[in-house]
Amino acid sequence: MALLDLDGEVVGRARALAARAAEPVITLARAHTTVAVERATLRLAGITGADTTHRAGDVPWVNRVVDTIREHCGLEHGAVLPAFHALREHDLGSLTELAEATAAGQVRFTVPTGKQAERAGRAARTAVAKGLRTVDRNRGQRDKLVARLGDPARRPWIYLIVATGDIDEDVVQACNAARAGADVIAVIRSTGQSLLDYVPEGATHHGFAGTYATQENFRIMRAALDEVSKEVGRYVRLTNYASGLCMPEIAVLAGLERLDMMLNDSMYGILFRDINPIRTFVDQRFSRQVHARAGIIINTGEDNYLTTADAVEAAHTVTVSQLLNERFAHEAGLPDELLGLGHAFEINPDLADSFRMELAHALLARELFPDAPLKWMPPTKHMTGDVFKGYLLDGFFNLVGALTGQGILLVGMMTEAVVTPFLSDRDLALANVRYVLNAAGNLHEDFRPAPDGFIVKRAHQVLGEAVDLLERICRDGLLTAIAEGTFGLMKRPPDAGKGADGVVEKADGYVNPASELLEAGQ
Amino acid sequence: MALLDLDGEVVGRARALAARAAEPVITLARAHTTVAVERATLRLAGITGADTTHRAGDVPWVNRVVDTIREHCGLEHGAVLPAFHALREHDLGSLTELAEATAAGQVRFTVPTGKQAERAGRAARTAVAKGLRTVDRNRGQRDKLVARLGDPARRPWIYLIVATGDIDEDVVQACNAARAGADVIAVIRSTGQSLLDYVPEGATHHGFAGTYATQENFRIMRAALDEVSKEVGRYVRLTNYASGLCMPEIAVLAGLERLDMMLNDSMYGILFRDINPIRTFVDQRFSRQVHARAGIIINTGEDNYLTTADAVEAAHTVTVSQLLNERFAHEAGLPDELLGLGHAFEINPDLADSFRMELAHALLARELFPDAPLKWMPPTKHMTGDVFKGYLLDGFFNLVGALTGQGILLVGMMTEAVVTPFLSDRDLALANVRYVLNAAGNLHEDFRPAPDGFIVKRAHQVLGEAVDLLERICRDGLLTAIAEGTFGLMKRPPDAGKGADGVVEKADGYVNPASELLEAGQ
Amino acid sequence: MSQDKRYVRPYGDTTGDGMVQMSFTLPVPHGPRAEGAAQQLANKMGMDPAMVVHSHAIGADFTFVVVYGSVQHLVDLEQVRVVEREYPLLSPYEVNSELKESLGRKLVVVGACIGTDAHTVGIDAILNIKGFAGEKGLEYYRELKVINMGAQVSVPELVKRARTEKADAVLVSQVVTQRDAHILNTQEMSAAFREAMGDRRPTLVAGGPRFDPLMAGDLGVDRVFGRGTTPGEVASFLVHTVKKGVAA
Amino acid sequence: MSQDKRYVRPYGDTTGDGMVQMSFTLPVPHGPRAEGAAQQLANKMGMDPAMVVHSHAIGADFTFVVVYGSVQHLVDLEQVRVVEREYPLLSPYEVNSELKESLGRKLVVVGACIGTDAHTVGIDAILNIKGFAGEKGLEYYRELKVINMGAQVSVPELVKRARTEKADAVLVSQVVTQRDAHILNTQEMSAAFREAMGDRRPTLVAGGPRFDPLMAGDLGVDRVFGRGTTPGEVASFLVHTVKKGVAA
Ligand code: B12
Ligand code: B12
Ligand SMILES: Cc1ncc(COP(=O)(O)O)c(C=O)c1O
Ligand SMILES: Cc1ncc(COP(=O)(O)O)c(C=O)c1O
Repeated sequence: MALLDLDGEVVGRARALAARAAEPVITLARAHTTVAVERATLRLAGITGADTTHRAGDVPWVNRVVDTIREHCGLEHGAVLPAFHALREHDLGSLTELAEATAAGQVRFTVPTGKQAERAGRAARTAVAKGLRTVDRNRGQRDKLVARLGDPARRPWIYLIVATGDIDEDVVQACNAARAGADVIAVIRSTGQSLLDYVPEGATHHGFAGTYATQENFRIMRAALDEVSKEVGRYVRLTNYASGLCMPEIAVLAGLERLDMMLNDSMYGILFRDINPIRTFVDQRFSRQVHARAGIIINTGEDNYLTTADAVEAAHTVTVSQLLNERFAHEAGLPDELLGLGHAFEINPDLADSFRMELAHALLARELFPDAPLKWMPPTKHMTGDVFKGYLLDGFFNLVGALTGQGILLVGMMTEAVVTPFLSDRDLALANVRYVLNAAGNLHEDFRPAPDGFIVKRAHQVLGEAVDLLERICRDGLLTAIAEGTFGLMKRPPDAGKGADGVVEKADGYVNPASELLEAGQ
Repeated sequence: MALLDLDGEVVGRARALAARAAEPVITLARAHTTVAVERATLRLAGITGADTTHRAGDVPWVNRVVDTIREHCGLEHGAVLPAFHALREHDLGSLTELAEATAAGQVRFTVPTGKQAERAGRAARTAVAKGLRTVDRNRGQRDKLVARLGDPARRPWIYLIVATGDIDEDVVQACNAARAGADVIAVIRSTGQSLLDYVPEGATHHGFAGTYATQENFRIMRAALDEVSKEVGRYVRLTNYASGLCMPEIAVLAGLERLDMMLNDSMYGILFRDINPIRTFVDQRFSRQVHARAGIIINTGEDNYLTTADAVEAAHTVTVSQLLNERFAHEAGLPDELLGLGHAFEINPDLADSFRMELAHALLARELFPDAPLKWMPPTKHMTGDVFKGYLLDGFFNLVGALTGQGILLVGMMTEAVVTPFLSDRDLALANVRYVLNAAGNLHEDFRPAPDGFIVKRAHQVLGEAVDLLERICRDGLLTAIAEGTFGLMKRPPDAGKGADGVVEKADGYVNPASELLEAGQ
Repeated sequence: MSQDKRYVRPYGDTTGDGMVQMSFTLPVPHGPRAEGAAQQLANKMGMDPAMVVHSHAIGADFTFVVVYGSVQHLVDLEQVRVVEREYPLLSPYEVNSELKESLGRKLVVVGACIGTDAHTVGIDAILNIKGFAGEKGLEYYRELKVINMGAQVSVPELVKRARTEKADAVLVSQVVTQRDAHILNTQEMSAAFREAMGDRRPTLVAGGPRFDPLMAGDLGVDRVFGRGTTPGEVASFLVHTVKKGVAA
Repeated sequence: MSQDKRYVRPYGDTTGDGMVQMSFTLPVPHGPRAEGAAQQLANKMGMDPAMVVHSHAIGADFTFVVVYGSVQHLVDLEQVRVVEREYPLLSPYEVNSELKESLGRKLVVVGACIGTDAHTVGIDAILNIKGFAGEKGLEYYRELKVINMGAQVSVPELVKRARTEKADAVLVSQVVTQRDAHILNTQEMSAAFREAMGDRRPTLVAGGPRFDPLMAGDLGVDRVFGRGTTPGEVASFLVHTVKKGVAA
């Protein structure tokens, strides 16, 4: 039921502006590839494993191959043509063998042409299609498990983070959290990972404030959650991060290991990891196509803006970013049901009427994106070492979640300002959620923002400011807006940032069967 | 604004039934006096001090006098006739001198008749009128201070308890509490006091879980709060308890020392202190007349029922008791503005929709008694040693207070189940209230219980059950209902309980100038 | 985890990290000195490292602090002293038949809340039919005769009633603990029974949320029940004392 | 209160009562043994009496407890070690004129968030014009030249930049503390500066919410700033080091 009486025309205008603002960036994304997109493609085509003999530590085979291709013949035509051509030329059985041979210096990559190119392209397409079939099978398997075990009994889904740095401890904590009521488990990544230009291999035990995202860690956790899902009688979802320099690869690994949600924002890496904007937009488009295929819900990162900018002043930037994220997602093939658009309870709690303002913002998101499973993020910035105050604030955060029909509730921790969560923090936090949803979960029936009252006015104001900002962005360009610090006050020029050298303009003969199959939905 | 759509006719019927149920008890109260009423009368007439030489410890002079009168000539005619007659006969200057003489065995009390009775009555009336003038002056002084310093900026008023057992520590804590935002300070009494048939004397330092109510303690605390009122720029109110065996005397002392609110319930002593019902109803009527004169807000004790009975099952007993308390109060001359009718947030928090049910009950009270400054009491029964959970629950209690327009908010303590409050508990509790009132205090504008929804239905149901119960009470009599455990599951027969021997049926020539002046409003 | 796990430490998010949360108020004005004082106290308590993660002023003279840190002490599980239930937990049916067999008459139980304490909910939970936590109270047991004297009962009244009723067991409740009222009242009670009846005194049981079951000796009673006691536990204990008495 | 008040104890509701609140989790299944273990730990920490006022299971293997009790240790206020600000707090105007006078050129400050830490809000609060808690940041000071390198800066990059900018002071921020990352990173940084520049290294300052200002020595830096630092404190410290340097 619409409570804010939003003007349909204004909403339509906002969407149209977002589409216009996104368009040049989409064109840019289509025109480029990146080392990460190429690696992701080869991963779909079946390459696995790492070079354990290298002096720099384990280097994934896929990095060896793509780096060497780039060295030998550039990536403008994509990696599959040189790779599958070499495979055939050297009569090798698998991409892994190709990688070994590459490492041994036995392979010289070239871009095939004519018939050879066609053949290499066909072989690549077959291999990639096989990878996509695994992704499809996983999607089917998820559907089956959900049908058998059931979804959580109610919305919002309860989303909990584990972050010990050690996948084995993570498993213990995740299973306990699921037993205590968590519907979604997110394994936070180690602080350094997003800037690694490769995906680490194997089970890992020494992350900082998070655990490395690796294919093996994904597998271990998904298996553990499958077990515990049976135990608790509902399908417990697994989340990780398709972000950083390896965004597309991680998206592929998520599809291959049946992850269910992925943090994936169109601008987060730019703003908060200082990753090159073009790199990010290219990687983002590919990764979202993969997510769409895998039926994975993406979670966007608008909450982060409110940790560096003020939640009242910057409220409209959240709305703008949500509209952009929506547009980019739609363009990449993601339907509304897979759009976990983010927003957060980050207004200074000392502000008069702060709770009502939170309601206004949360309701605005709800009514702008009625079919998206919005992700509602807890207070972090204004959490302090006063854990009692924090526990109370989290309770009111939970109440906003219930009153405004949020889809996914990231559970706030009373120790937010102190440490990564203790076992007991998670347990107390879940008790908090349980109390609020159980005692006041239906209060939304009695929540009717006064017409023309504080909440309604505030929502209209934010939407108005969002439209104004979108107009400016359409005029100046999204890349300029980002460079000027529009989002989260972070200024990121389009030519700076990490990973810029991994961006390659596509040549005319560029071939990427993954892109083709994904784009065509095959 | 009425949100519950209560049927005016049903409400009218409930009030009429309450009046009918109260009537026989009022007749009973008019027909009797008690040792405490007589002592209270003599206190108004000016008697003070205690017999410090007595071997049983300090015995207030007023007890010595009234006990001796009763021994010599009975109390059927009241205490003033024999007392003032003796005063004149022995040519004594003051009631205190009379008391000393009484203690020395020099006085033989008799009931004067004819002219002598008239003369004694006149002298008594003059003395009592003087006492009442002090009460009136205090009331005027309060009005002046409120006009000068101001009332709290908003409703509900914040009500905090101090309970160290030592009046000096209480002063420290009370002043700190006022500085931190308390609008009302209540000094909890020592566990034993309600069963003492005399009021202790002087400043005291050794109460158990509370501090003795004495005239001197009242004076000390009121003086301290007058100081701090100036400092904080609003008039800080002081509360104590007119309950137990000395209810009428304490009411008088409160009037003489400018207390501002008094806990004073028509049935609390019966139910929770096992005090004789008749004694209680007689004492209650007199004490309320005094409160009416003094402009003191009474606080009733319906919250207590929900600690021994279940808050859902017994919800209607709270409503019935509020209606009875209202009736008894009106009859004693108290206007609506002085009726701090009590109710509490005591539903098991594990119950589904418990928060909405609390809203229903709180709103019912609000709409039944629109002009009374309702007193909203925090969770106690379901508080546990889990102080985090408790802190959260108190936050939601505060929210109900704000959403339903309660007049006085007794601040809940996270250590409710552990200890009498620490300094820090009170501080954290106030921070909790501040957050909720500041952040969500205006949310009532957006709170519109769904017509025919859960909240409205529940409120109607409770009102219906209350009417049914009142009908039963009218049929069987209030005393029978009390004997059967209707309120708080406590069964108290009319002839049992403490202090029954202090009840005396009035003789035809009974004289009590206090009653007369109060009744006449002079 | 160690195979044997005799020694354990608090658990934050890793085995052995020893993490605890603590809050308290110091009578020191807010500022670095107050935080330093809090740190010192935490260190003295064996927290190392200890982090003062929050502090704020309470008025001009006090500071509230929250501390997180790692406690260096080990808990030795073998040294943990708990009052083990040395008797079986019986159903009402079993209680009744055991009593019928070993006593041949109803066991007389007198209960009261003594001193100025008026908290009857706890003892009523044990005695009243309605009971507690889904278990019926002692009044429900056919072979028990229960006299519930209610609240604010003085010790002399209690002794007198126990005598006239020929009580086998006396159950007292104490909820208010300020100034150790619960301990002093219970000791006064047990002393009075010793005085009045010597060895022939009834079984004495004390209960209340802030009692530690280990305190029975200090209090001069036969058994102490704490937080969350259920009627069945008490009834089973009474059967146990009867059988011990009969056997002895 | 005592005249001298050198020794204090936590304050619940009475001077000297020593009351504290504590919560933690033990890797012991819920039950009396877990509560006994909690009690033992509290006693070892010097709480006596200690009351376990709440406990509940977290899964099958863990128990969460809340304990209240009286700590017997005394805090000796004379033994409290705090880093006293041994320099005056200056206004931006004073900072500028002092620097102009004693240095005659702009003081060069290079700031960064090192390691994999990406929390820039803290160092930005110190450096950016916008500032913190109503105070303008160092960029606002006319006589300071501020280079803010942002986040996730490696130590070699930082040393290099400090050298090319001829930095007088290097300010690093560390917010993530898991596995002591903040300590290790800061030590790596100070060692690198020592290695690269020896005595001619810039003034080194570390900051972040979980740093204890007493740790400067351990970290190999000249000063450590913790929670709630304001830009003015840092600017004043920089003036102080300059004047000390000039004097020496
Ligand atoms: C209900 C209640 C009241 C009711 C009591 C009604 C009644 N008829 O009992 C009313 C409102 C009247 C009341 C009044 C007061 N109360 Co009161 N009250 C409570 C409250 C909210 C709940 C207690 C309760 O009923 N618990 C539920 C029962 C089932 O639990 P239980 O008592 O622990 O009993 C269990 C076990 O302990 C055990 N057990 C208990 N007794 C026995 C006996 C035997 C023989 C056995 C075997 C087992 C056993 O078995 C029971 C079942 O498991 C507590 C706070 C809290 N949440 O705990 C405060 C609390 C107990 N009250 C307190 C105080 C101070 C008072 C007052 C003194 C305040 C005042 N000055 O006015 C008054 C005066 C009462 C007096 N003279 O004693 C304090 C005590 C502080 C302390 N530790 O010293 C508390 C803790 C609140 C607080 N934090 O200030 N109170
Ligand atoms: C904002 C924030 C973020 C933002 C950062 C945005 C940005 N550009 O800075 C985002 C959302 C990106 C983020 C991400 C992460 N965060 Co973060 N984040 C926070 C949060 C909510 C607030 C921190 C903050 O901004 N405080 C406000 C500033 C002003 O305070 P301050 O940093 O203490 O700075 C003051 C003083 O310390 C001092 N100071 C600080 N630095 C310096 C330097 C100098 C030289 C001086 C003089 C003084 C000084 O002065 C400042 C002003 O007084 C905290 C939780 C909290 N409430 O504290 C978590 C928190 C810091 N984050 C945490 C974590 C784990 C992460 C992640 C690693 C999670 C993950 N695995 O994905 C990521 C990755 C980040 C990374 N690689 O480092 C943990 C750290 C746990 C720990 N102690 O190890 C925290 C505590 C949350 C938690 N409980 O888990 N985070
Ligand atoms: C959208 C999004 N992506 C990614 C991350 C995680 O950061 P990193 O990519 O450094 O692991 C976050 C952090 O919360 C996020 O919000
Ligand atoms: C109405 C009422 N009167 C009195 C009291 C205090 O009890 P006592 O009379 O024993 O001091 C209470 C307790 O909260 C109460 O609610």
